[in-house]
Amino acid sequence: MSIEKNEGFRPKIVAFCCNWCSYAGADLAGSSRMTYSADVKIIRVPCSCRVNPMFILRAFERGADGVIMCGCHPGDCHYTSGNFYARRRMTLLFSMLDYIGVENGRTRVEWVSAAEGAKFSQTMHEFVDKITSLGKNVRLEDLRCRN
Amino acid sequence: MYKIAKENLTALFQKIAAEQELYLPVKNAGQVNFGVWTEDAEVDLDTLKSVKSPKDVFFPQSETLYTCIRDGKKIKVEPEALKEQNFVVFGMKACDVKGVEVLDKVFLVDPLDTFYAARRDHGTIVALACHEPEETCFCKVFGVDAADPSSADVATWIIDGMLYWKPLTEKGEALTESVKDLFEEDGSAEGTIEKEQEAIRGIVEKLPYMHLSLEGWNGDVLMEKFEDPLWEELYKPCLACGTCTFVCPTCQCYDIKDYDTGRNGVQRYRCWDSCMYSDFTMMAHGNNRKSQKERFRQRFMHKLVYYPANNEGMYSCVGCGRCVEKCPASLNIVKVIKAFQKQGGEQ
Amino acid sequence: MQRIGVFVCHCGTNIAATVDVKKVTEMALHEPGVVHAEDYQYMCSEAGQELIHKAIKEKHLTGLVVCSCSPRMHETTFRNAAEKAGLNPYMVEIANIREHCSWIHKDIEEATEKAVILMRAAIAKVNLDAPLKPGESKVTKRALVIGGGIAGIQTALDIAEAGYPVDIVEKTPSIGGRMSQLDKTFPTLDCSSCILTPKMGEVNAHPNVNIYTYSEVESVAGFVGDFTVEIRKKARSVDMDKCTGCGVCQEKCPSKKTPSEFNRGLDTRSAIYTPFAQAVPNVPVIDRDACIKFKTGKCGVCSKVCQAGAIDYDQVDEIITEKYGAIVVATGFDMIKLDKYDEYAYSQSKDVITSLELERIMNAAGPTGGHLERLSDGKAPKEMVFIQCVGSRCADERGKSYCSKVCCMYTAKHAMLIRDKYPDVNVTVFYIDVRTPGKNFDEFYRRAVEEYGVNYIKGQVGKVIPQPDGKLLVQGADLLDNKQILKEADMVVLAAAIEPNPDVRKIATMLTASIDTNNFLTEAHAKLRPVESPTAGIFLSGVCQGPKDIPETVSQAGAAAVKAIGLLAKDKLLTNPCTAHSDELMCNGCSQCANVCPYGAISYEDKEVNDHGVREVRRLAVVNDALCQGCGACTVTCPSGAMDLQGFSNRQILAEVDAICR
Amino acid sequence: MQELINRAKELLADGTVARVLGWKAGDLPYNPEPAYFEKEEDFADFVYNGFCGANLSKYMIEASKLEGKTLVCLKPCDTYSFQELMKEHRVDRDKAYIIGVGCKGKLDIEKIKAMGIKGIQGISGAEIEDAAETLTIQTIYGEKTCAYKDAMLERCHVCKGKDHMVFDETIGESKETKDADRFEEVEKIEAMSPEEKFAFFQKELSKCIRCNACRNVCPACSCRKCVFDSNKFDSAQKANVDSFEEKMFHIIRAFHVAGRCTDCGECSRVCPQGIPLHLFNRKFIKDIDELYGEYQAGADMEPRTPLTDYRFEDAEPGIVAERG
Repeated sequence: MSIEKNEGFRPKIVAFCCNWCSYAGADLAGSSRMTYSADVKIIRVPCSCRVNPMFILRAFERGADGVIMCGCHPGDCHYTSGNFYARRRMTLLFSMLDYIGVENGRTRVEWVSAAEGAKFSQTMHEFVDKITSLGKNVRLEDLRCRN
Repeated sequence: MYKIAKENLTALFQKIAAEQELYLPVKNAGQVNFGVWTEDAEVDLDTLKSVKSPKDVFFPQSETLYTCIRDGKKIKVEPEALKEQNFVVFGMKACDVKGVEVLDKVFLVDPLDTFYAARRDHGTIVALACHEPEETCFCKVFGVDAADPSSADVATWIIDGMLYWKPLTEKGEALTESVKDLFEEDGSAEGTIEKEQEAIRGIVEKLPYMHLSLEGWNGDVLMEKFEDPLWEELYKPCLACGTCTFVCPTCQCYDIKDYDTGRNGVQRYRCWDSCMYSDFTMMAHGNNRKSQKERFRQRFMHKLVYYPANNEGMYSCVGCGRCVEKCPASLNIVKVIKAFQKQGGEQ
Repeated sequence: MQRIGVFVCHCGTNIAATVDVKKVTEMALHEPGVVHAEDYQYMCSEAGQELIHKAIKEKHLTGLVVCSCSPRMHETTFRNAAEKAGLNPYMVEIANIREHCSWIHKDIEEATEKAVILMRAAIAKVNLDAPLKPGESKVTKRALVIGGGIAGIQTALDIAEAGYPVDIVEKTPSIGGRMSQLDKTFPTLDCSSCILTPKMGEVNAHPNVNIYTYSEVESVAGFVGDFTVEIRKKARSVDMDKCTGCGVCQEKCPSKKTPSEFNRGLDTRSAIYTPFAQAVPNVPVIDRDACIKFKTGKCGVCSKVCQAGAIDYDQVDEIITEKYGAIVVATGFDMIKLDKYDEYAYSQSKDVITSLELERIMNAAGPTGGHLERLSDGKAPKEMVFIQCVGSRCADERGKSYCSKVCCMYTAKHAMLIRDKYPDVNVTVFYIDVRTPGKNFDEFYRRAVEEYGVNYIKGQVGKVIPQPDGKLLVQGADLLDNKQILKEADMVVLAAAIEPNPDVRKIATMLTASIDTNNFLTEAHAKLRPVESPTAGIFLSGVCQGPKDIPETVSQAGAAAVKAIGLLAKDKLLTNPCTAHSDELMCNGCSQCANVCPYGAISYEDKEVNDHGVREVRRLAVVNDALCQGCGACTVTCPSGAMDLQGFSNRQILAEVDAICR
Repeated sequence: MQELINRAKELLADGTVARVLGWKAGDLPYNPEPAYFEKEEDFADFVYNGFCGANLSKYMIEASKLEGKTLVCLKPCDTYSFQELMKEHRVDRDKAYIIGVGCKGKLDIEKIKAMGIKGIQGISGAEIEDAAETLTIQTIYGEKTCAYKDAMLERCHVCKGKDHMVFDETIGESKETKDADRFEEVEKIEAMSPEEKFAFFQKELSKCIRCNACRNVCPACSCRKCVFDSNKFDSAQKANVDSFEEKMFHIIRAFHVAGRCTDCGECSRVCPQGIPLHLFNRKFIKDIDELYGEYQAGADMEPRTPLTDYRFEDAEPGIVAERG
């Protein structure tokens, strides 16, 4: 898993962040000037339970190389239970993607609280490294979207 | 008349494929469909029917028509290029060839479908007679002779490990010319073929559907059939899937859709549609066929009444029997024809 | 098609130093629907908002994208600005190019490229935005305060004074909380109960306050302005109305072996008990686990001696259902358990105590009657050692990462009081830092050192070893002199960290209020909204939000009260319009969405629909806008996609995905 | 079968039911179709044999809208689907009179044809009465035989059991047919390398013609309007233009029925291209069993399914990577 072999490769990474914890965690990472790769682009959702598997597949269809979902820690959901549903949904979806032969490092879930700016930045670092090492997503891309 | 040993067919395919694209029945994950020949393709000439008819060689399930590319406030429209290379379809059955004739009457009349026309111009059909027709076949009902695919560019028969090759058209002659050195000439071939044809026709006579009567479908029967209460019963098991239409060699309905590629702009493409689908012919105001009964009726009325009314009595069914085999609810055109016949008998 | 205006904020140099704002502005004009783009120094300023106003009017904008700081910061500002100019506030989207871009990237080209992409996503979203209108909901003009310590008491009093009815729910038999256990308070050294008891009396007597002691919150439903709370009044076994508080029952009770909670287990209490003399209400409860009558069926002494006939063994728990407009959490704290700190010999020696235990020992009503003595042998100590930061500012998982904030000051208080009352006792304090930020705090600490001669040693204690002669050997380090210290002590006092009661997690879950990893309730904004929970209608009072001393707690309690009063003063509330709604033509009525809705906001009704000409009665999901909080759980559960979330619709999120992946 | 017919006629005659939903003999030995019987004379065509594989529970969605009760013949596995539909309020229990019919395993004509048997004129041994071990098939190319077991649908080899989950009465005997492990195929795929997995599914799914037979036959896919037929997600339909779309369709379809799919196997039975679609559903079922506890959709009326439920201590999504 050498990163060198993909030197120059800039992955496209979509991060779904829940408004209450992870998005605020990303804000904290920002206000604390904790850098992470510009390849990560955040989409704000009210709760991790708003993330439909279709969104994740759509991102891959459109050429995303990695998709990460961040939510409140289990038990800390602003809406009490949203992240519990999200956790089951994502576990099953990731398992299915793995099953059909999509590298399982391309998807990730991380629980990041509003206070965990450092964790957010660290997580993004790791994820970008992982995706860079995996290289371009070719297994789930819709070729019409390529150019 | 030419012939070539079955074991030498690979050489023939290689030679054809060297010059142009070659489509033929290929087995993939257990199912036979027409596909492009490659060195490692598993060619299957023994299976009588491909799951899908080979119509998509001329009328693909989906094809891009043009692409709109946006640049700032400007939009550039790039039409998709028409087919320019020659290709060969090998192994079409008589019914499937007839299916192409049905399509021709839709796409090659005014307004001409240029995409289809280009494919027809560049395609050479090499048909293969049906060695062992099956119980689901009823081609004879629609005037197709399983033993003699005479409207193709080349007709072939496989008899005792030999493929007999008979060019029928100019295109067929041209193709023959290009591969002739692989063939041997056989002066007595006509006799061999006649014997095979007789055998095939003998089997056809024994098949349960071959004597289906189309009586009552020709003539001015539109309103009578349309309003028949029988449809109310017939459609009920229908699941509204598109299997029958998608495996059918004559179904020609398509939808035109846009795909936003995100970068290029928009690709406008057309794809097969099915009259069984609830949004078939959906318009802004709604749908004029509100129930599955109406959609179900549409399919058979089209094949047996509307189409023949517009095409000198030619039915839009060739009796290939794919719908008989594939319908999840075991519905099919034969059951419809028989139901009306039975009803007629009772009256 | 929308007519979108894009505004790019420089935020001084916060954004402009790393993002080429001119380039971003120029790129905006290439996007579909954008008819106006400009950049400005500070979009949130009066002048910036004026630009928005002007553009909306002049260019007839239907949507706005502001590329600026986090929407958590200024989304409301820009929405209000849009509304003032006649635009629906929900037609505004923020591209977060500061926290998520300029502040974390250094390369200008890279940051600019990302800012453009974030802007595109926001534009894509605005293109699919629809004007939303908030609904209205009623406000029940009654507040609930959970916890009856000084924080809860103060909040309740302030709300009651403003004219609104308040209920206090207190878990223990009496209000008063931790403060009632304290002896003296810093930095004034006045007696804790002397200042608390009148407050307890006041709140008890207040006509607008209703106190449920020995009660717990059972469930919470509803939402801001309209909470429905079930309160479990635990069976007290004593009739509150009949009891005169004479105390005979407690005297006569034969079961006296139960460790006293109030005295931190340093002595015992009877099975029927009031936790302390000044308890409010002054009505005892029977501890059924300790009571002989409940355990064996024989006894009944209390019932016999009670003149008032107040003892009622058949009392059962009672569930009270009440509606509230606002809920204040004031659940307070406890000391951490010290079972993971064997090195301080807390569990081995009776003479190693916590500071709260010392408070009880020093207190005249405490187990020793206020005499400072060793609990092991009752002898007066000569050498006392205080160890600071036991479990606070802790790097490992045994303790807490945070500073408990009150320990430095109360240790100075203890040291001073001991030196004052027992001048022959030597007092040594081991500390990491002495933290004295507060009015008269540092002066107080300096008096301890300078006037009272308390020996402060900067350094940590590694071990406390009980000696055969009953003394305690303290092994520590003096970091200033850089030497090891071995000190014999008669008593060791541990300044154990304080932590929120772990039960608060349960309450937070019921309230859907967020809570951090240390079990402190999270505030809506660390600086600007410190007494509100992110969950609307929930307010935070006292240590449940973070460590505080009494004056801080009281001021926060007052602030929470003001926020609650502000809410109760309203007749109607505007509800969040970003709620779920179901497309009638696609809904299956399958009930899956209702299964995942945390608010019970989805119900079903049979309704006639016209599905493209087909008329039929169907079972359909209906969302109650007032109950829906907009989490979106239902939208993903719905297989047909009938359920969608306004403001975060499927198509909008997909458009954002598309824009980012473009 | 005669007992079934007699009972159905009886219930029709005494007005208990307004119609009977069963199977009507086809014009070939193997293609009976689901049908309604309303009059005594209709029963001449009534049939219940080894080829009556169709799960009639989904037809009850429409039948629930009709006047009066519908007698429906449900095989043991069909009753799971019916109960799941009840749970989702898609069928009306009060509008159904369920006769649980016995099952000795259903036959797959595709399997018979795959043995090279063609020109079929008659099949004996498929009747439900005789517990024949062998099918005798008359064809125009001569008489052929094959073991009943070898011609059985895949789903019957991993049968959930012959107990009916919901019924008013039962008629006919059943015979245990389970002789394989339900998750064996799934495990085989799980053991593959990512490249092999991808190649396997790419090959299978490339055959998909998006006819929607799998979706439309599926009792769990009972949406009035499928998400793939609506513009809510801009999800293209009708044709696979790119190989991504068939993956998207099948993953999402399996996901939408996850926790609700009873593993009735209809999707695989009807696929004209013979795609083993049950492998998607069964993967989810296996994951659910392993991660959240054994669960059989349709076995009870508990409203919460695994995906509308949770436990605090549920596995984290990272488990997918951990178990490799």
